[in-house]
Amino acid sequence: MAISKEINGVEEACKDVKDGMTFMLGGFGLCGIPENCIEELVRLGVKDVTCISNNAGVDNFGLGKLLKKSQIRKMISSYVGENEEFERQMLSGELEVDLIPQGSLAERCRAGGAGIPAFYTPAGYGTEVAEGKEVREFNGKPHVLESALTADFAFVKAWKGDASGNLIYKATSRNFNPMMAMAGKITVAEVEELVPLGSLDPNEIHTPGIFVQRIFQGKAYEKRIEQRTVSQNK
Amino acid sequence: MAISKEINGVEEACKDVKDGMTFMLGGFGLCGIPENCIEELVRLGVKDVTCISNNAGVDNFGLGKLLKKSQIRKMISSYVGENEEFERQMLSGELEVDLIPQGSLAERCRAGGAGIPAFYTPAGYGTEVAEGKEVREFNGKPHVLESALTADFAFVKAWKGDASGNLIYKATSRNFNPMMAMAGKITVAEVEELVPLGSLDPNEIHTPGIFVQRIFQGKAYEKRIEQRTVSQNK
Amino acid sequence: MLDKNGIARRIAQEVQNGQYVNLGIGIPTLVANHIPEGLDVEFQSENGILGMGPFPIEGTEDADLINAGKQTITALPGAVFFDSATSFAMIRGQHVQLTVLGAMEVSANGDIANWKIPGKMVKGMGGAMDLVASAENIVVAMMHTNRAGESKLLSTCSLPLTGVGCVKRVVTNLAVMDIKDGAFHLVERAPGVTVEEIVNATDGALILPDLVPEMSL
Amino acid sequence: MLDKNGIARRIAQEVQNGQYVNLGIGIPTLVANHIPEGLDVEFQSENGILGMGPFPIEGTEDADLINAGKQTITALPGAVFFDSATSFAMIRGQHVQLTVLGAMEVSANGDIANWKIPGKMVKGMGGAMDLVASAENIVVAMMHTNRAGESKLLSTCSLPLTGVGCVKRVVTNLAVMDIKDGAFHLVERAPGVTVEEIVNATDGALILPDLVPEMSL
Repeated sequence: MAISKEINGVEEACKDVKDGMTFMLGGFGLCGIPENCIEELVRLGVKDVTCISNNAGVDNFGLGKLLKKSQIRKMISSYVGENEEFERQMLSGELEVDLIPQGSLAERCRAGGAGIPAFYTPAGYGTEVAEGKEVREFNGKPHVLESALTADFAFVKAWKGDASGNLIYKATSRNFNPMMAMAGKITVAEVEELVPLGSLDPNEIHTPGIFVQRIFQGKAYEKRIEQRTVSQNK
Repeated sequence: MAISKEINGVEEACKDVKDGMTFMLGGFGLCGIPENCIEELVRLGVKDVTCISNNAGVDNFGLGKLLKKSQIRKMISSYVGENEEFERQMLSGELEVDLIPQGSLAERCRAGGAGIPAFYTPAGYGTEVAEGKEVREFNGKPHVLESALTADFAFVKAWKGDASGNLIYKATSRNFNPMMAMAGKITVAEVEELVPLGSLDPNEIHTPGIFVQRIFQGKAYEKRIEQRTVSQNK
Repeated sequence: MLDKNGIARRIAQEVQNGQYVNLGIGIPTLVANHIPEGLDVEFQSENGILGMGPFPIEGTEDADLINAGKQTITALPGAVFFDSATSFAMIRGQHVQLTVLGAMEVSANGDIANWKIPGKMVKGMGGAMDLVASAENIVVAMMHTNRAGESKLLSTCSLPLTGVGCVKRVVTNLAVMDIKDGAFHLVERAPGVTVEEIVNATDGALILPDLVPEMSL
Repeated sequence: MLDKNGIARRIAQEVQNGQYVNLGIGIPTLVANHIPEGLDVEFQSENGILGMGPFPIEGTEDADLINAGKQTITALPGAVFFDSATSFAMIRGQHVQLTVLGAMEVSANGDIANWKIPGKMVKGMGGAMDLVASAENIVVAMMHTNRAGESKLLSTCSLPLTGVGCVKRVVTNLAVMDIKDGAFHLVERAPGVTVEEIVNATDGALILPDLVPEMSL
């Protein structure tokens, strides 16, 4: 009875991506990024794409790989401070960049998935982020009108998933993945572990399968750590 | 290190409720309602209150008890079809009623908790619900501007909780509880089981404790069923 | 002429493989009983479940597990529970592909009224206004006439609206009708029902094709 | 004069029992090390954790468990993980009671600039614009002057703003300043620092009280 979204692997997941499309990619820094899908997008050489992602990877990993091959025309992000190639392309004008507050980015993705075309937020009022946007006062405080974001494809990474597309994320690798899963016209979920239908507790699912169109078990996760910080053993 | 919200019981939880306040109450029908808090509000006799709740209980249970004692001045709900006393008070003008679409109600509570003062939704366009509200077209479709809801007290009911106020709901008793927990100036959570700090998996929590100001283990849950429907044993 | 179960059986034919479906209270709820074996369909109930199963075996009812009609239900393998905001994100965001609901009146331009009779009955709209404002594919399940014998398919609704220009198809005890260009278009007639009976029971503009096939159920 | 750890130690005195606190990258992160024993405080990191603990013991780092500075961290008992929309619901909805963040410039009317140097450096604002637009209680942690020796406490910010009129208190290596009525108000001076040094290092309007106590650390 359940609707199956299970596909053979990353090649089938990305088979119909096209030049010029808009992609959402989950993750915060390198935490919770769809590593397999990014590799495949690099391999396919799809170009002129717009990427909506909180960060832009590092120079040689994550979205940095797409940047290095100049596949990205425009980035919509909140923080891109870990990537020299990014900075170079941006300052030289090769790369179009739309920087938006992190909370507005998260909420705009959720809004896109939830059928809410626009909402008001105090974030960015009085800054260049609000330029050209409607400002309205609520409770004596100015707010900026922000619009929903959607994407042709959303690529998300989860810890566990089932054939129905139900997803569970681990720790802080959840971050932007659930909202982007909601906002993709086609949402591709790669998971560390694809478990049998019925083995996930329906109380514990973070992303209901209705938001996911394709799911597969990813391979060879590197899960790189950007800032390895440790305490002294007491 | 964790901030404790644990209190002695329902009397302490409701000690500072006052006439004329606005309350949010979780639940859908009689499923997931804060039974202990409702009983205490009846006992305290607090009056002229505004209640934001998807439903209004039944004649002799849930919010129906507050209605019967005429403690409620105004109801903000989406569906009130199970309550004759409600209908009588409404048609006679004793009770002020604001009926709003269920999805708008849920989203308005979430918005109240999330610092979003207003958002656009297609629900209710062209109906009396949209009268006096701003209408704007997005993507060629008219949308209505809806505002955030907040409350002096939000009363929610969860399955399990810890002293930090972290909550887990069971099955469809979740419903409006998480959004109302976000939107209460003081949020009171009653739980079936108060478990030791650290025993809830941080991946599985539905309501983070930051939204909860008071928590206690409730007593003697009736959990009435409104429509007991069964299949034939095969 | 169809009974309520017949209407539900006909509507079940509208359901396509791979669809997420929201069924309203009343006749729509019965649709779940008529989905053909082998069709992969998941039922969403707006109070917070996807993957809704049949009513529970007696003695296993769970007060915490109900549908939007407040009936005790079960959850199928692959089911998921969520809060009301997420539920309406699914609905408003058009992730639910088919909505079936009842109506008191439907107009020839697709308006629907089903939540209020001024001065007489006010139950509230529940999730209906969100559903009809959002769904791409809305099928109304209802009797063709009310208890007084008056048509419920009108040129203009007389009751307060639930949504405007949203209904695409109506399935009644007498007929299947599509709504487009401000008129009802007769698509099928119920077994044993004549086109004349349908014409007589329909108040709004009605377009008749040359041939009106009988439903195959 | 304070070093970075000294600034963090002074800011730790601002933290009150029962508060949820968001600490930015840099000096603010160090504040966590100076919270007095017995104070019940929970740290929120906007990438999705409440109840953040110290860095992990070597060998137990988890790539899936980081803070907003992308550092490996731990979770304390009672911790909870959540998505970015929920995280900023906490921030925007003013459930986080204290925000500590760094700045490149602060103005006498409470404006803050910390995300961009046009033509030179653009890292992005991350969550800072949401934090400063929402928090009731914002403390800026920074050095009083930049590397060129120029004051970072100005009458007007020269860099693109992160937020307007939002900063209430600034703690630097030289002083604690409150911002109100369009001026900096000197509250405390760092150990061994004279009022004259603070006056010389401050560009924006500065109000001096009769007595300026030295910080007690």
